[in-house]
Amino acid sequence: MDLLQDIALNVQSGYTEKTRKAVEQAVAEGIPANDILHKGLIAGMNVVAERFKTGQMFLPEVLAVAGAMKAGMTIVRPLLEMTNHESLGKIVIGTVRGDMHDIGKNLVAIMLQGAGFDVVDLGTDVRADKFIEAVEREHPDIIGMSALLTTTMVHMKGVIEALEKKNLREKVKVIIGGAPISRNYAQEIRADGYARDAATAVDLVRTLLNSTRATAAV
Amino acid sequence: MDLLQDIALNVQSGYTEKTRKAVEQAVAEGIPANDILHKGLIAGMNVVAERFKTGQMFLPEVLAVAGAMKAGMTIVRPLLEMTNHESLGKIVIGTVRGDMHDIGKNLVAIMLQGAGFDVVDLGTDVRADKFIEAVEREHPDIIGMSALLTTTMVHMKGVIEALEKKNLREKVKVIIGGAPISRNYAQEIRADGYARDAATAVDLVRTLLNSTRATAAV
Amino acid sequence: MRNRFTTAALDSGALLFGTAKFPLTRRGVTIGGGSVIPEINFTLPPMDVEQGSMEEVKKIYLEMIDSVCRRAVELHQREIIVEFELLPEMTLNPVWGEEITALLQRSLEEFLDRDGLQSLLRITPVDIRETSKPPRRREGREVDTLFDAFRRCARAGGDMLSIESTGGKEVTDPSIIAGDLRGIIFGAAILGSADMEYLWEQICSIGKETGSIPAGDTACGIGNTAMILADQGYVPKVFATVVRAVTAVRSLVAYEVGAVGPGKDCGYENAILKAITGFPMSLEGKSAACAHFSAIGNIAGAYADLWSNESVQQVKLLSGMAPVVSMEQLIYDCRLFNAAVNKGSAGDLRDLLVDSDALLDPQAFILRPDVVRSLAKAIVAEREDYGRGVRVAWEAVRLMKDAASHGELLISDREGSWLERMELELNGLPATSMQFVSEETERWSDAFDCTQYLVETHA
Amino acid sequence: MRNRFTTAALDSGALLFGTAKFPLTRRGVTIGGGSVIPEINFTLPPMDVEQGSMEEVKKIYLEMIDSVCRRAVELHQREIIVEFELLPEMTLNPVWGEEITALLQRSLEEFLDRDGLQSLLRITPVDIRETSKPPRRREGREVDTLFDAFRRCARAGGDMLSIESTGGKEVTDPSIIAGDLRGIIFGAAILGSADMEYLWEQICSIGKETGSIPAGDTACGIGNTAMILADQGYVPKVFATVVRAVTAVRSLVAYEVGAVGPGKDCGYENAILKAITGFPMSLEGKSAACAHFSAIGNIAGAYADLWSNESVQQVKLLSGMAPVVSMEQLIYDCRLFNAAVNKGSAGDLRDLLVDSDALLDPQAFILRPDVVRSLAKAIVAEREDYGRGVRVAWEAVRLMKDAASHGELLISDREGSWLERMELELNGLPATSMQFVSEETERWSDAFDCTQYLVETHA
Ligand SMILES: [Zn+2]
Ligand SMILES: [Zn+2]
Ligand SMILES: [Zn+2]
Repeated sequence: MDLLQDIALNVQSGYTEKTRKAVEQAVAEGIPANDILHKGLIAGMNVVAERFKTGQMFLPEVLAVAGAMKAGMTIVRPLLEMTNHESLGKIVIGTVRGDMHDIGKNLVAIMLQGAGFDVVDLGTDVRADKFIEAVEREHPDIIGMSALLTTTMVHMKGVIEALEKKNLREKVKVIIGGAPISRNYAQEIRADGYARDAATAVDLVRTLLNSTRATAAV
Repeated sequence: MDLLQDIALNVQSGYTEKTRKAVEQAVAEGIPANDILHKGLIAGMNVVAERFKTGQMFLPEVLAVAGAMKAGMTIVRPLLEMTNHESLGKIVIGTVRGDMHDIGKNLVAIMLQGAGFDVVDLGTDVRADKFIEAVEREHPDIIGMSALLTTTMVHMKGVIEALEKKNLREKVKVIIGGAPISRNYAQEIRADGYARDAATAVDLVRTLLNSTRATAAV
Repeated sequence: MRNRFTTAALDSGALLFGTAKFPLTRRGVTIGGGSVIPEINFTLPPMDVEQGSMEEVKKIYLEMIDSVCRRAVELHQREIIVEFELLPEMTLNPVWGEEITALLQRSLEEFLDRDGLQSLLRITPVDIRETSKPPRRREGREVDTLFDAFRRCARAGGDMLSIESTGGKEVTDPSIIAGDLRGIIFGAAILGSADMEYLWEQICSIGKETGSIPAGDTACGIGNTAMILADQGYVPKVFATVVRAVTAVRSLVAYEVGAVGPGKDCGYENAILKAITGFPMSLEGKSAACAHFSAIGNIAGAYADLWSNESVQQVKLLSGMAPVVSMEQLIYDCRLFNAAVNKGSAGDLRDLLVDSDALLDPQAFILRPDVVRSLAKAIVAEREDYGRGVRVAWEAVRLMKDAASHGELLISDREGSWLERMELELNGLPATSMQFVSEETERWSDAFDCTQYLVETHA
Repeated sequence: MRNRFTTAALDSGALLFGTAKFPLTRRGVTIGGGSVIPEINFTLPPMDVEQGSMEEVKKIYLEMIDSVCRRAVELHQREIIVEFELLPEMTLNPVWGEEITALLQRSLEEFLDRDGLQSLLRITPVDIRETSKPPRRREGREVDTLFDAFRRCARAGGDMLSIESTGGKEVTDPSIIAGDLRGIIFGAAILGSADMEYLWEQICSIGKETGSIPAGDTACGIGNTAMILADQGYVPKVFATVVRAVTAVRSLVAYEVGAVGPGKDCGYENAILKAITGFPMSLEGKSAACAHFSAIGNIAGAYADLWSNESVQQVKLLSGMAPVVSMEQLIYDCRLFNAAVNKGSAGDLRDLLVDSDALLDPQAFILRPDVVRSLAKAIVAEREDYGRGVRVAWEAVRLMKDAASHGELLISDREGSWLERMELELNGLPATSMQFVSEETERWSDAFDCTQYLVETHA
């Protein structure tokens, strides 16, 4: 499968144009879209994610890779829908009420998108009802909440309670993160997981999508 | 009331013999036992407690005062019982299960006794059932628990739950203290109060005995 | 009215803790006059801040101020600075900020009367202009409320006025993540400076009106964001270092429109600003590890007139509450600083602090006194903010390359290649501010609202 | 077999951080050989320790060791010491202690292999002999279990063996509260020393058997209890200071029966012990404020070969978990110590540390190098523990009186009168150890079981 390896390598190197061309060629050669996605694009992205996690790559370099990944996905996605392919998973994320901090949440969004997940970013200062609306509208697998202040982290619990009240809690997993958050706090408010940084958030999402509900942490 | 003032001053100075004699004289002169206790002994002790609390006296000096107080009480107490006097209050104290730390609890006991309360000291490493037994046996107004370790403080909650299970919780107030304890923790486990040191524990006990149940802190 | 610095106050003088060229005295406390004073900051534990919890909130602030002052007295400390950093809710509801300021100042006065503890209170509203999206920085309810918070807190007893303002963050946030130096220069040196000029003219006039001291600003949202991300391995340390250097251009503006220090603790650009302005500065290092980790734990102390813990929550540690732990640590640090001053060996201790860290990390390296001096000179050599930003970035890159090649700075090969990358990027920049601003305004048109900055392309 | 010191190793030499007369090397780490190394200690957050929670307990220890080592690597630290202080449950169930020791050592080895981080692990079982009332110190299940815990932890990877043993506490606890110096001398110098001799002969033989280093003991339960109560205003500081001096007699015994250092962090008597034995010592000061407040935040550093945080729970602060905060603070402190060593100005920095604190508190004053030397000489001038205890107490009182009268030590009048009171008490002591022991054994007969000490009245 030389062409798929080619795609993976181009993604790894952050070559947007080369990735696009290689994916087009693969489609033309009749390689199944599912293979292009998993053995090409995602295979390349996985290498990058691992390198980033172990401190061998910087984020700006990963961003370039995400650009290449996106270029490939743009071509492959419509074909996948034709072949009735399931998404890798959909995540709704946001910073909770009263909290304007953006950058940590943005990093998580970037990393997740890079890893091939669908991400819906609700922005900052997101109230509980906005999270509920998004769950009802988007049917995500996971919602991710971020807080940087000790006085806003308390709103995470409110969102979980609102989900329970609406009988949505069993339909979606909840992960949290941010400077004042700890594994303990995640357990306390009955979140499904906690990630200490953006790099490990991707692992957490993968673990949760492959497991039954239990408090996970990476 | 020169004689009562005399008693108070002798207590304040930690003069055991002089206190004893002055109390004997007051009894002989027919001064009501209740007055000797409140306007003499306790008045003197209150001055000392205040001085100690504001850092003007050392504990060894207070101990001498407690000795004088005790000498006076030995004479007055039988008379009080004859006149059907209520105790100032009874406190059962102990260090919780698994915790061998003694000295903080002992300080509290000394300060409370000095202030005229009855104190039953259960010692260290006291399990929940021992606290329950003591409540059933002694009918205290308050139980005080101490812990110096983060891994033993968790047993305080167990004692409170055991009290609830035995329907004793409404009959007794619960106060806690020790290095890892905070006002927050007291609220969390629904204790009635927290004192940050032995000196303020006396204030706390006084407040609680004069108030309805609410989390108090000094 | 902005008076641009054209020379560095300390270009040949000593850059040293405890001593500023222009010390500042208020209510018996002198800052930068030969001693380092602890600056303590504390914040709430996890809890809701709302009308219903205000009684509890005040109780906690009272506990915190009381316990840290008590510890200061016990340790024979004679002077402390307290910073009250308003939470968003307390800035959005300025009456709450005002009430807590009054409560803190009242407590400080009690300790002065009873124990002779001298103190000043710094109040730091949060930049709530970010609440609107995109931020409205010159108009609207948030702007009015922000200034209302300043005014109320100043009147309620705030001795010094500060803020960690966020002008330009719409551009610097994505630029940090992308390692985009061009965007940093635009967001920090152009937009940041323009916003600082507007904002600090207002704050200085509130200072005049109320008698409070317009102290200083920090580029926390830019410089520390880059620093923390570098520390986590997300962006190169050499990049975060250049970001820091560029933020000095923007933070300097406060002093060009009337601020007089002490600069706010979390701005490591304060070293450069002290060299330029001669005003006293607050800094934070190892004893602020409770608030953020860093590579500059000792070397930051080289410039401290105030020495801060940045912030700590009211949580329980084995010894007692965390703010008291911070107070004690700051006091011991300051005792050491001041023992050196008293013995005439402050310069020697400064050199030890510098030697501790400078070799190991670029972010520490640029706090070396000789490097600080070079960066300060690079900035005042230019009048325009664009020129300043480019020149100080150049100088930072040059000094790091030079030091790395002489074994005076340890950096990895991966970091080294970013020095090259940044050099290339700087080489490709347009010659004039006007051209740069028009190119970048175009490039970032989706990200920010240019009417909120009114950037002048001619200085 | 106890070999009593009769001269002080350093009577004319330097008392200085980073350098011991007899450095100690194990697995590539040298302690006291010219640098100060951080010693980190951490403990569980509030939780139950029982069979059912052991998995969670181990997970937390793994998180803690991993995060502090990671931070050490990030900060380019090359050597660290980790102390694992067993909780009561882990000593009472030695298999738990053994398993956690193994887990920590495994993690340290991984960091050595992967990152080159060198380390040693100190294991410190808790003195569970106190579990029985009155304590059975030489026989019974608790004693067997305690030694079993030492043996298992040593075999599982404990490089150094320590304990904070509590012999004599039955007498010293009430004596501290009562300000009873006679009781302190009996409890600490007589009972404490007798217990130390028995206990440390056992620990040294376990050291021989397992290859682990018998490191040292601290009179935490006596000296630090008095110190903390003094700090809270319960007992006079001058009294706590004399208590500290007397504890040196008892802690010295470990080294007289075979321990070789590094002495354990929380014993401030370590300054005196370093002067007598020449062995390296661990000390703690301002960066242990998370564990206890103190009056010796800087001056304790004057003698540190290891510099410790004492202990901190795994709780979250704004920057990260508290153990990581401690690790970072210790590393920066050590960088400063070592920068001074490298520049040949360690003595100057030591003097600044001393000058920071010595004037302000008697507990700091007795850590002045000249005072330490005098106290060390007072102890080795006597052979019997009674004579040592009395003489060092005398010397401490005399030096404080002298310093107070010359303005070298600030104490209140109330404190001053306690100096007189202690002088009177010392004057009233019997001439011989035999008489003293028989009087005190009688006086305390309700408080302790003398068969558990077997005090010899003739040395
Ligand atoms: Zn900041
Ligand atoms: Zn701050
Ligand atoms: Zn200890």
